[in-house]
Amino acid sequence: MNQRISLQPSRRLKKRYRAEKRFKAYCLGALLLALTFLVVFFADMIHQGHSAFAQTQLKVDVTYNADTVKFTMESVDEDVAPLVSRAFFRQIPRRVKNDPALMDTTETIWVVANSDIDQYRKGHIDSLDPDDLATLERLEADGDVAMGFNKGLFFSGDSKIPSNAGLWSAFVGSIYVMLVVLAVSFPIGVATAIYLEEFAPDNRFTQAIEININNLAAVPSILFGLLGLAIFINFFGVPRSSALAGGLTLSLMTLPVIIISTRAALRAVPQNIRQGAQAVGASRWQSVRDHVLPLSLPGILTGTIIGIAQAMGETAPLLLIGMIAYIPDAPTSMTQAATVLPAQIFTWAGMPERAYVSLTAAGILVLLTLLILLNASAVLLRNRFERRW
Amino acid sequence: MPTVEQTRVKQSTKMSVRDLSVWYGEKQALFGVSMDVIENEVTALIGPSGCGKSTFLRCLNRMNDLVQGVRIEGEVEFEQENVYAPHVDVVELRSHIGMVFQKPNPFPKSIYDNIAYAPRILGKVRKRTEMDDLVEESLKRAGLWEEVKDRLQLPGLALSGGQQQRLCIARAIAVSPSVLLMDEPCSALDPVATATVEQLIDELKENYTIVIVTHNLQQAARVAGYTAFFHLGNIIEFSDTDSLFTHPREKKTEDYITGRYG
Amino acid sequence: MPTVEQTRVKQSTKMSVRDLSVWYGEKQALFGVSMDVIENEVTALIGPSGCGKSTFLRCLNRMNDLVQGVRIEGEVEFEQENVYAPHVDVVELRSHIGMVFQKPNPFPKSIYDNIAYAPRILGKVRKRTEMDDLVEESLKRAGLWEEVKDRLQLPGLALSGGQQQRLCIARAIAVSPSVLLMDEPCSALDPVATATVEQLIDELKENYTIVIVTHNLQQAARVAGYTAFFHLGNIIEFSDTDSLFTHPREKKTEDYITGRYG
Amino acid sequence: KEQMRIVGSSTVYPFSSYVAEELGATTDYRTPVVESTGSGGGFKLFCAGVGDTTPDITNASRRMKPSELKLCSDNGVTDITENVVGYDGIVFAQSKQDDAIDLTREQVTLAVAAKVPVDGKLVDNPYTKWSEIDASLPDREILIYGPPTSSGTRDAFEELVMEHGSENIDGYGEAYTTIRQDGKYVPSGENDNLIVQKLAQNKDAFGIFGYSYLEENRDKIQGAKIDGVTPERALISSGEYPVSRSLFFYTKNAHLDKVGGMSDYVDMFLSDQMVSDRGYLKRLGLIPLPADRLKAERSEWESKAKLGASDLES
Amino acid sequence: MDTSQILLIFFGGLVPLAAVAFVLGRRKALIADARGTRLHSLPGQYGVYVATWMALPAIAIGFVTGTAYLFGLRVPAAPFILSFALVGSAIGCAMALRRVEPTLRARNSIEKFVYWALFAASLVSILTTLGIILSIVFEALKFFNQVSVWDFVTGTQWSPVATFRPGQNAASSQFGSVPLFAGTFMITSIAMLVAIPVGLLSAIYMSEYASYRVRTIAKPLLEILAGIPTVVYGFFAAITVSPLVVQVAATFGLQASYTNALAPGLVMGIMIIPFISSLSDDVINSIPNSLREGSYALGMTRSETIKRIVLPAAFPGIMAASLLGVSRALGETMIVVMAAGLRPNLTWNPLEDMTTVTVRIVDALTGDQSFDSPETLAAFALGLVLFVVTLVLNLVSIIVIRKFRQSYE
Ligand SMILES: Nc1ncnc2c1ncn2[C@@H]1O[C@H](COP(=O)(O)OP(=O)(O)OP(=O)(O)O)[C@@H](O)[C@H]1O
Ligand SMILES: Nc1ncnc2c1ncn2[C@@H]1O[C@H](COP(=O)(O)OP(=O)(O)OP(=O)(O)O)[C@@H](O)[C@H]1O
Ligand SMILES: [Mg+2]
Ligand SMILES: [Mg+2]
Ligand SMILES: O=P([O-])([O-])[O-]
Repeated sequence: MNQRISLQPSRRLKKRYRAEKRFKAYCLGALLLALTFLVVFFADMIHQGHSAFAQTQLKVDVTYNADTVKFTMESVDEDVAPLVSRAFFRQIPRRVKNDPALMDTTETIWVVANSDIDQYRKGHIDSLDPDDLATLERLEADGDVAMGFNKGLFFSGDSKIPSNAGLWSAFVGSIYVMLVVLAVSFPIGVATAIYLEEFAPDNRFTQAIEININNLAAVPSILFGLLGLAIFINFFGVPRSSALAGGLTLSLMTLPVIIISTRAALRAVPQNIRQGAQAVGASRWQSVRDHVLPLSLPGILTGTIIGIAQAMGETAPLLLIGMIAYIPDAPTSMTQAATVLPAQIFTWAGMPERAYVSLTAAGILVLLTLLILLNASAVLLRNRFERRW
Repeated sequence: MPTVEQTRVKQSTKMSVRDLSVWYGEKQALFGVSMDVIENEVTALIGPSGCGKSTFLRCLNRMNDLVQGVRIEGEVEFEQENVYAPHVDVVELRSHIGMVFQKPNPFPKSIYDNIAYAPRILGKVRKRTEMDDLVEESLKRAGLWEEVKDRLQLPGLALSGGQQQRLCIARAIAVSPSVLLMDEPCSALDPVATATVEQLIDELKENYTIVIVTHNLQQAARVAGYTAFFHLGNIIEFSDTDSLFTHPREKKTEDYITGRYG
Repeated sequence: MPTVEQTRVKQSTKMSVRDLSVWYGEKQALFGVSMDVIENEVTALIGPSGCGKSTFLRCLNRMNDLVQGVRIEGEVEFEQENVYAPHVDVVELRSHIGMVFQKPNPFPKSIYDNIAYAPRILGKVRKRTEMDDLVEESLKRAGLWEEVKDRLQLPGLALSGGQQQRLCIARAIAVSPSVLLMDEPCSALDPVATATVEQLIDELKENYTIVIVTHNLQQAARVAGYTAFFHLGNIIEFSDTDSLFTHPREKKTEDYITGRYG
Repeated sequence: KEQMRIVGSSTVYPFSSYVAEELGATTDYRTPVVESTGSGGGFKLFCAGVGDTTPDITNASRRMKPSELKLCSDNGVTDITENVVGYDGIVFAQSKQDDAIDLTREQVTLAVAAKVPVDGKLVDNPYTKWSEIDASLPDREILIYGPPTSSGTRDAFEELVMEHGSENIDGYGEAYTTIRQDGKYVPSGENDNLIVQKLAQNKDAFGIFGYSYLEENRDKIQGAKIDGVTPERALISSGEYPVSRSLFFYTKNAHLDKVGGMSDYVDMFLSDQMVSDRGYLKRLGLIPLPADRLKAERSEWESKAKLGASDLES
Repeated sequence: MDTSQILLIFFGGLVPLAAVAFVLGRRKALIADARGTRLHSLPGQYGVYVATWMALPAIAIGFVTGTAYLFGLRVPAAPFILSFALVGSAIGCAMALRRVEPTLRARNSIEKFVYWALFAASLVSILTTLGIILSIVFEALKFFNQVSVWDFVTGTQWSPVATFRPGQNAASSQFGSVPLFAGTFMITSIAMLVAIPVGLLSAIYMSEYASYRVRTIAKPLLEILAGIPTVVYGFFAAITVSPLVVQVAATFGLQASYTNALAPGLVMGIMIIPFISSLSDDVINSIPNSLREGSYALGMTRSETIKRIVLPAAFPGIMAASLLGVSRALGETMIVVMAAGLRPNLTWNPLEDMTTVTVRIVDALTGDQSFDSPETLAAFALGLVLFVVTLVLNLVSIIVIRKFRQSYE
């Protein structure tokens, strides 16, 4: 036992250290790979989508008279007319109706160009009708062509005219659907969690409920679509495509998320708070209502926001209950037809015109921004109010 | 201080436990334990870890009801009634038997609300001024008034450990219980805070019957008039503290208090 | 047993700590502590909770390096080298200084693999039969062989607490360290298991230098030849166990061992 | 009820949603909701009954089946007007960069059939190149992107091309419409803008889809001649192009006075502005009806002609 | 009656009535209190007690008639129901009010009521599962009346014949689901081949190596991947990754289909990475530190400790996480709908186009076939199988996770 001990690394140890380095490198590599995916993904979406935030506008002379109200294309120069978005022409009768003073006048205004022109100028297509091209070049030389912010993307609804298509109705629809999800899944989810965490006896039935909830959290979302179709629409007669139908369906999907996170939040409240309350004569419900719930509220809200954000991005079940449709008007009630942002993205992704590719990507960027804001607020909430006991 | 004679005379039983057995699931934690709790005295429960002291204590105000899978047999008499009788309302019972825990557990509310909470939900006090008085009185009795009177709106958790523990005592007192149960109330406190709380216990025994669990034999010797020694779910010995420490009747008690194990 | 004279003669310093200070973030846990660890003896570290015993112990084999935000100053000499010197390799160091923890922590593997794990990676043993011998030898030294020899493939977690702790000792012995550090190795054990482990420690000191942290003064008195009393990050007193317990030089030591606090 | 609901064929969907948008943009009615459920799904919803939650109009790329009409009448939907609004040509498209090819329906059948007659027996289709089918055809890989089994376009293709083709080829005996599954025929989503991209990149490949997609992507792809006829609007309209079908439009008359804008919508759809030879829908790829046929359809609509079981038998 | 009317009756009628009942109950208790009798409960609790008994009969009557109506039973007209409910409420309210006495344990009654209300809420999740099963099973049975289960499970040909026109011979359809499941498993396998190593190794890096700062940055970044909607992944797979796979394959001289299985598989893998990594992270963190310290104290390096001690101990949990990942991949819909093929194809080559179960479901249910055609009904049969498979996977992983948790408490 008297051999001299050296505290410097032996040969074998050096070998072990090399293995150590390798392993660490693999782990770091994996993490970097995952983050690279993220970067590539966002770069790709921005690359595809950024151009849709701007749109080509033309300065044209518009003539209003009895004739052009009827044959609206004739309100601008014959050679320029094919370059102007159809969405502009069809407003002409309205413009005149709303402002009769316009009748028999000519005004010079900036109008939205049709999407071929727009796509051509953005370099997404490389050929154009020769006549149109000539007109365009002439207008450009005169300084009558400009890129402007695509307001329609945010403030108008879906359209079959790419230069007129926007996210507004889908956004409003999403809000409606989220309201339903919140109104249904939040109270039921929190109540279920309270029951399981604070009241339920530990028996087989309770275990069955728990397993069932964990299972529901992992049931493919498309099956919830089948449920929504069969139960809510066909059985209960909720109107197809309505925010109510979509909201109820998504509520059931969100329920397990809220239950699971609420339970975690309740569990994080130390037992001695409950004991303290009950030892001074509070009933079980009073101790939950007065102490446990207020303390776990940040956790519950965090879970709820995350659940809502998930529901907000869900598409598959909506395919089956009629929310993937042409619904350009924002809903004004729960029972009106509505579409939601991811559904709008899916619709656009399937449109044949090239212009919709960048619109889709732009829609994705908007949706992602909303979702990341929601999730970030959840994280902030958690960090801000998280209590360490 | 009352003389020894007086103490003898005044002795009357406040609570009385008969043949109490407790099971947690399959595991039996108490084996038919019987003991009397003497009125306006401090009774200490000592014994090695896991011997059932806390279990016994928590049966007195039925806090064990909250544990999943617990089974309790035997009787605990309080005010001429078995607290486990079906018609007894636990919530009512607990408002008569206060409890203080090992780790101070003030509610995450203001000092004021910590104390006002129970009287409010129990409907003991309705008016704001009455409540103010009650809070003041309780804090005074718990010896905390001077230290906190200017900052009643501060969160209870902002106090030091010893202060928190006294706040918990004040909170328990506020619903005017007649018995106070304490489960190792000083084990999370530093020596100075421990001394303050011990002194408080000494004062409180004038008005309250106190049962205290402690690991610290010196503490039992210092504060308790009576001491029970628990071992493996049984009471090995129960007598006045002096005789238990100086002339233990049982070999196990002697082994324990001389530090042969534990 | 060696006589007192022999013990004196044999005394030589195995490790020597000089001016050791430790900070956890802002908080200083040790304040320039110095102490010698005597070879083939048991040294006990006692003191109230939080006084820095574990911190001190974990500096000896640099386990504290793993704590986030720790800062260490001073020297710990082992085999004529400062273990904190830059060229010293921690992994190497730890294979010479074994450690046993408060809660038995066998790996979730079989008894055999618990012991064979480290020797296999360290390349101490190559052949299967050699490994069998090493496992047997280590278990024998830890006094566990007789109890488990028929079921070496059983998971280590299936043993009782005391057996698990001896398994952990066997596991530490298997890489033939010369020093064994033990942090309250009996505090999670029942009295019977404690007695077995204490007896084992007594036998192990023939071949190993042992440093043990304990809360239990009786235990220190029973097993240790030398005892250090820690208080608030300082060593108040260090001497042979007998004199420390019978004639403490410091008032604080006396207060502590007579149970005035803690 | 303030909002119309239109369901049905995915082929008619681009046209009916365009008209819907026009109605919404130029009148005070809410824009009708248009959902592409497929012709079959459309009939199912349409025939579910009369009332708020059922659709007002369904489109179809095939005629209603008697069984579907029965479902309708069983559910109280008895007053239905049927209109043909135009034609859809099914085109065989390829990249513009390669020479256009001239195919017969028999050749196409041999290229896509699961089994082909060889020496009087039906064997698994061995053809991998067009030149193997007919030496006059180019030496190009057979690769066809076409509609999936769930699609009405596929059915029309099977009927108009394969049934015809197999009947004219010795060895089949009867109409044969099973499509090969060995990867030469790749089922693809119909409104899948990737298909065009795929054709542009893979010069060998063909795509089978509605004429409107060809119209949309004239810059990248071109249609093959079938039986010597190029897929052009006029030739489809006149019926010379052999692979074309009618597009239908079914109106639930019971809803007419309950749903705002419903008759305006149908009027607008059948108006010259939309559906005539100079209408907008033409630009979207709808093959307009000949003028007299259009007139007849309009008068059917004006008189709210009621669809009966006997109409469907022809 | 439509929803808004029901809501109107509910909030316009029930809520004010309940408020009145509350006031009545409270007042009676206060009067008793003023007379000096000691109340068992708070006055407000008596109010809630009466209000509850007022509302319950109305809700019960509404619920019963509503259910009866839905099941097609004959129910009286709405005004009758309404007056019926009113009478019920009045009786409930009066009886409760009579029972309000100082000795009445109103608090205990409220406690019971709350208990049952919470219990009722917890039944919703059970009903959801039942709903899913009910909404699939009947149609699936119709399908199995036409096609034998055996052919469906073992057949290798999926070639439904259209039933658009009279005279088409639906009987020659073949519904062998093997190629669909083969495609599903192929894409799932690719996804898991990406997700498990990348997810697990990043979890190890974050929990064992990374500094606190790196962790607080990397973790939320990874979670962004989990928050991206599947329709977005689908677009990414179809527009970017699929053509990329074709190009890359071409540079190796391989021919890839534009709807190859690889692209949706890869993208699905990316989607599942954060799922695996955060579950693995939880599991790894739940391994007690004492085990790591035990290993370090023996002179082991970090990676040796991770590989030999931490990972084996965490294995059941990682296994369970992976199974959950698999069930997620099996049921994932949008990515494959947008990027995978439609051709039932039994092959080992991921560069070919393959279709999956979920693609078929969506295609059949949104396609043009008539609703009673076998192809449409097949969607439900596929849904049923999908449900059963994921159910089994989930159950296994839930059980594994539970077992694992218990042994480490
Ligand atoms: N909730 C519980 N579930 C199961 N067993 C329990 C529970 N609480 C206590 N026990 C067991 O009952 C026995 C008695 O426990 P108790 O807490 O009463 O001991 P104690 O004397 O208070 O110990 P300590 O001094 O450590 O607090 C112990 O063996 C313990 O493991
Ligand atoms: N990882 C850590 N981070 C921060 N502070 C720590 C850490 N470990 C210990 N400390 C602090 O350092 C001081 C000394 O702790 P140490 O664990 O050494 O005490 P101890 O004497 O072993 O106590 P005990 O008897 O309770 O085990 C304590 O105040 C403790 O709070
Ligand atoms: Mg205890
Ligand atoms: Mg320690
Ligand atoms: O949607 P279809 O037109 O193909 O029936």
